[in-house]
Amino acid sequence: MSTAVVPERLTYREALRESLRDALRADERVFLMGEDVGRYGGCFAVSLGLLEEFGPERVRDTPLSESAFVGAGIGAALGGMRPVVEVMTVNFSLLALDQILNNAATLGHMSGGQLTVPLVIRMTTGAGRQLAAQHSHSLEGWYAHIPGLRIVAPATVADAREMLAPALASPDPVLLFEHAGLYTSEGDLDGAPVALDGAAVRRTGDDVTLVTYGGMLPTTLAAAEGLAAEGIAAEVVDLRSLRPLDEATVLASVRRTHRLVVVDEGWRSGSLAAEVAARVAEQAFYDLDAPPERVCSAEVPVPYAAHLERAARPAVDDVVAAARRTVG
Amino acid sequence: MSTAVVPERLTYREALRESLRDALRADERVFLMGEDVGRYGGCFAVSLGLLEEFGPERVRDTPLSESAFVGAGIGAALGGMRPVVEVMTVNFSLLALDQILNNAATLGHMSGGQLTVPLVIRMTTGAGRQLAAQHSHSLEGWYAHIPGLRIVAPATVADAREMLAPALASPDPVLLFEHAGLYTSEGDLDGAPVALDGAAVRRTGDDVTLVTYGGMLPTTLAAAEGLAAEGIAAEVVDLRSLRPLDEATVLASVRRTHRLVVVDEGWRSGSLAAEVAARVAEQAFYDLDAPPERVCSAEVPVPYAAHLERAARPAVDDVVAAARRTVG
Amino acid sequence: MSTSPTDTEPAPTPPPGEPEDPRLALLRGMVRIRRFEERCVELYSAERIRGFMHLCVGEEAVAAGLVGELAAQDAVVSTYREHGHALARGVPMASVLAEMFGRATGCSRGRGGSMHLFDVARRFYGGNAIVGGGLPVAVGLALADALRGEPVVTACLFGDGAVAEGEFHESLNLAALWRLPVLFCCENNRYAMGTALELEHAQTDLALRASSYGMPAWPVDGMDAEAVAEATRRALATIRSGRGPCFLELRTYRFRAHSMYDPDRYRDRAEVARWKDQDPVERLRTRMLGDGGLDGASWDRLVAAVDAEIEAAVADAEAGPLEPVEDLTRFVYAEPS
Amino acid sequence: MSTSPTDTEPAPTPPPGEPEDPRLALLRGMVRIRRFEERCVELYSAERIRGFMHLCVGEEAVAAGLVGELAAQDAVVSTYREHGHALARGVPMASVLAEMFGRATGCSRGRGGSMHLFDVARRFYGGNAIVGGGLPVAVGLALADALRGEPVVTACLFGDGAVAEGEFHESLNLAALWRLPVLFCCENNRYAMGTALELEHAQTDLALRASSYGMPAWPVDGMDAEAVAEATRRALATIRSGRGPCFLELRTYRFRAHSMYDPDRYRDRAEVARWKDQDPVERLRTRMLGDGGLDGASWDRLVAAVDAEIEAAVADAEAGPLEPVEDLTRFVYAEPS
Ligand SMILES: Cc1ncc(C[n+]2csc(CCOP(=O)(O)OP(=O)(O)O)c2C)c(N)n1
Ligand SMILES: Cc1ncc(C[n+]2csc(CCOP(=O)(O)OP(=O)(O)O)c2C)c(N)n1
Ligand SMILES: [Mg+2]
Ligand SMILES: [Mg+2]
Repeated sequence: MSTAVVPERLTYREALRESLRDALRADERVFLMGEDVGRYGGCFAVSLGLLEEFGPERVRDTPLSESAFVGAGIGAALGGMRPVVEVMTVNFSLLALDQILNNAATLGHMSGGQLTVPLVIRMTTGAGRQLAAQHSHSLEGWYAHIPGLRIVAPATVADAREMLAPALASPDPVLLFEHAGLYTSEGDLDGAPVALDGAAVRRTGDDVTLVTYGGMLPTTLAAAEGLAAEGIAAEVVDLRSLRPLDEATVLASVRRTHRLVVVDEGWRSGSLAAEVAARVAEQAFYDLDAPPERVCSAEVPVPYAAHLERAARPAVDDVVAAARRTVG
Repeated sequence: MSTAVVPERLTYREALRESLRDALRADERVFLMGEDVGRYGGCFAVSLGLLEEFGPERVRDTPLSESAFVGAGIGAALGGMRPVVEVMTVNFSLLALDQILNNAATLGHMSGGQLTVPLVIRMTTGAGRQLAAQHSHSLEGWYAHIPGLRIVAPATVADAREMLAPALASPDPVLLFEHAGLYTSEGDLDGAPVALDGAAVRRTGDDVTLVTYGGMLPTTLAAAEGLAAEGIAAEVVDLRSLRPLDEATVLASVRRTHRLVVVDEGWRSGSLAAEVAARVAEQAFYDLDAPPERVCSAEVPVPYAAHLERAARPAVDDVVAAARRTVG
Repeated sequence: MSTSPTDTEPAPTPPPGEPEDPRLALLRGMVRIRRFEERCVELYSAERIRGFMHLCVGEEAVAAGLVGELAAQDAVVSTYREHGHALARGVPMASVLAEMFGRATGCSRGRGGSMHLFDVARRFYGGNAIVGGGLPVAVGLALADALRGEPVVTACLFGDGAVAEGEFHESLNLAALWRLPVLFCCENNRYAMGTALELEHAQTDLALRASSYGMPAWPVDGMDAEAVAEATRRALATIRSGRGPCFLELRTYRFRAHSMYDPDRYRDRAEVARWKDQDPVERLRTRMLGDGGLDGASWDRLVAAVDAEIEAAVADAEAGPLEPVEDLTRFVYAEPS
Repeated sequence: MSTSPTDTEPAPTPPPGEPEDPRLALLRGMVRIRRFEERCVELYSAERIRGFMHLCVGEEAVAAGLVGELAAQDAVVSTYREHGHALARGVPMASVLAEMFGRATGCSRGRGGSMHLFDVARRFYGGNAIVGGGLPVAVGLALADALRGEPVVTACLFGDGAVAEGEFHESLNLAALWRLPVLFCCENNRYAMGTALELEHAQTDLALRASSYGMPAWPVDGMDAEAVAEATRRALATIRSGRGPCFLELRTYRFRAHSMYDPDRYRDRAEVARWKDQDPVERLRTRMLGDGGLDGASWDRLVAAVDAEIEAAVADAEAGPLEPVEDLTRFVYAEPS
């Protein structure tokens, strides 16, 4: 769907905006809907300027009614449209969970395949900006528990640019998680399309596999850099899709490195990291030379104070230490 | 809190009712609130007769407003009461998730310890009665992801009888999950009190550890019986509390049996079973003689047709087969 | 296999050339539903139908009068108490029954059961067992039609209990704000399970409540199929004129318990009896017998034809195969087409 | 450590024996909030305060007039725009500021920040950043008081945006149905972030909407502290008489952007200017200067005293220690007492 073929340098925010612009241009059935996506320009300024270009029918400000406008997105998708619904942050999406689980994820199967819900729900996730508990949770891994949904989390500018198109092309409901800490990150584009369910190896290495996604990719890459300085070659796998999981890529890497560290901003217990660790333990048990490690957020509502928030989230040092333990 | 010292035989439903009756008698601050808990007698007849005994102020029928009455339970708990809120089934609790996560689980920490939410939320969970997707999900393991909550799942009549008292005594919000398939099961009481966070070894054995909870305990015990006939001695650990997890009991068992099978009615990906498997892989890696195994529900909204519903849920044969693989 | 029930002749037709009394279609529609529901009780007792089953006996005037007025291109969103709505919408009786038998020939391939009937070809979007859960979906269906400029209405049926849910509020506001073509149809049968209207709502005049969202809203005698049809026509005309949603409060009553599990302890027998005096089938039948719109013989023919349709549907449903177990996870994700 | 700010003399007092003009407390309350908020802007620019910060400049008449009328045993539930409410409730200024600085001496021990001020001793229950999330909690607090038979009111503050949320609807119905002592206080500042009232609500007369739940509800000039106090007294009397909840729509305006991140693109400058002409501080000050309730010197003293309190609070907050990192997970579960 990308029209650019020459490399371009953009921020993550701009990349998302361009992907929305492309989608709105390419397909009349696409519209964007959510709180303050129009006149305000989006609470994180992702949709800035789109109202002016596409008008209020297609860039639709909604009242504060998460359940109704997510549900309306489901209905509009059933009715043949291709809605992109923005929920400001994943924290507020809890108000729409009934619609997401009991309807979006369920209607296809429960109707015996008659219904499809080609809906994209975009949400911001993650901590790091001192917004305190009710604005800082990382629940994308939790959403990955739900059959019937597809969950993606672009970690790079290129993925932010390219993931919306396959998400809109998918007949299934897709939840697209944007990490608040990435909006200002910059990156190059090459215009190469992205599949909706394939992990990406962001760095190769033979000593330990670091599996991560979304907002934790920079932390994990920094850790890999640090480990390299110590002579430990870490491979970094960016899951990109949290449901379905590209376990083949993870398993292939672990079978080569024999060591696994999963880095996940979600709370540890019941995290996506647990699922990755469990799958590896089940399917690559005899390949593992050390216990799998998880580096997750502390199990605490994210606090406001900078030093506490920092302590609650996975840090580069935590990843380095975990990786060292696996090779130690 | 139990007044009975001589053993009694009750159904799970009756045991729950007696525990409610005790609580309402013992403490004026306790009241029960939810849809149809009063005049109807509870959608699963758990609270039958309590309205007559305690009156409509303390056995309080609510409108269909899950978010408001769960939130009102939180407020009443903050205000010094000891509410027991019934949400008919966990499926409907999604409508109250904002209150449960953003308020009940969070207020204590976010207020710097000033607030406590001594609230008990009872919900029915699980499939097996052909009620189809929107009435059959098993989301208790999913809830166990949330810090600030305590999650318990009585699997036996004795636990059904004894768990409410410590749940009400706890200053933290407790979610108590009753499995729909257990209501008519019968069991003996001995009046022994139950801790809120300790697992129970329901059967001892040295060859493999079967970890389960709630509605899957009968299935798991039946599998252990079947395995015994084949000469495989399975230990059955009933977690009872899903958050916090009594990992010490699980690890001690696995360190002895060297094999783990987790049986969980939740969907496999991101299940509580993944968490148990991950913890064992992390902490008892060198004790394991075989990859951990999970027996979970198929990743599908639970279908209505009997044969499909049966196929979607963990069966005795599945558990036996998994256990065999670990010893094979 | 027996003849498909849609091909069987469902009821008496007027002699060629004479226009049929329009009330006959209403009466026939209600009798179909009434007899079907009563047959379902037997089938449930015989354990052919399982799970939760919610019948609409007593409420047939709404299904026949309201759903019957919709055009083919209109959409319908309903609840778990939707057998009558599905039948009135033209979902084949055999496919409804096969669904309740859990067969692959069921309208939801056996995955949904009584509470989850779907028929996308007839724009019948379920069958939702989360009280209030259908309202946002209906708003979205209407939004899609509005965005395409299609003069289509989405009828959304729900109970008095649903009015207390937050999704009711959000959906009515959204539909009114955006002037979407939704017909909100509240089947007020005065109870949400065992909870009486006065214990659900501070304001029990539900049409008045709905009008506070700035949409036309009025109560209708839901035991009178003609009144329901008349009100529906008026509401549809308003909506099709582009003036946004309408709300009908259809005052009705269920003669049976909430579900097959409900011992119905919470209602006064005298109250039930008073409402049974308003039986919508009897009311219309008596009226028509009185003014010559029906005679005894045509009534008998009508009932016989309905019963024949039902028995054919039962046989048809019985004959349906089960979905292969290997297909358990089909349709969790859409299949490549 | 500097003197605790609660001990400093906050404003001019009348000569001994002469009763203070009650309007002076209102004026002083508003000035405290106004000056505090303006100081917060500086502290935010200096990066002493971080995260989201929502100021109530322009809306001081509501905080001072409404919260000031509550009794000590009443409870308050607020939103993320709650500095003014907290100050009016008597939460010490230094503990509010320390919270925004992320200190252990903050009223939430640094865990909450600007959006999550708590003070249980003053029955100030937050500080909720989920729009609408406080309403069910307020209903529950009132339920607890009602069950104990205590003649206490819970005041629940929220914005016009919250009125669209399902929790608003469910909570108003529940409170009205159970006749609970809740004072619903809607600060209608005409915008939810960048979304104007007309784009949020099909029915923009919010008091009218609320009255449809069967509770007394009326609009109040939220730029007039005396009018707010008067309306609050009337509402509190009604509620304390046992007749159930009331709803006040406080028509007000925020002079600043939604939050420190908001470039405020969506409002017309002329509209903002028109509302600034209604500045609640200026209105009351001018009125009092005009009728002799205030003179220039006492005004200056009042402002000086407020500024002194603020600077003392800043110094106090600055001096506060950080919570030890080891205590990160404290209070996720209650500590054994
Ligand atoms: C969200 C939700 N809460 C509770 C239930 C359980 N329940 C099923 S039907 C019902 C009563 C609904 O009453 P009403 O809306 O009046 O419809 P009726 O059954 O009378 O047709 C309840 C409480 C549910 N299915 N969904
Ligand atoms: C459930 C939820 N949705 C969205 C947001 C993001 N948000 C924060 S404040 C706000 C506007 C609220 O407007 P209003 O209720 O009028 O209060 P005001 O800010 O005007 O005081 C929004 C959309 C949120 N915090 N919670
Ligand atoms: Mg009803
Ligand atoms: Mg506002």
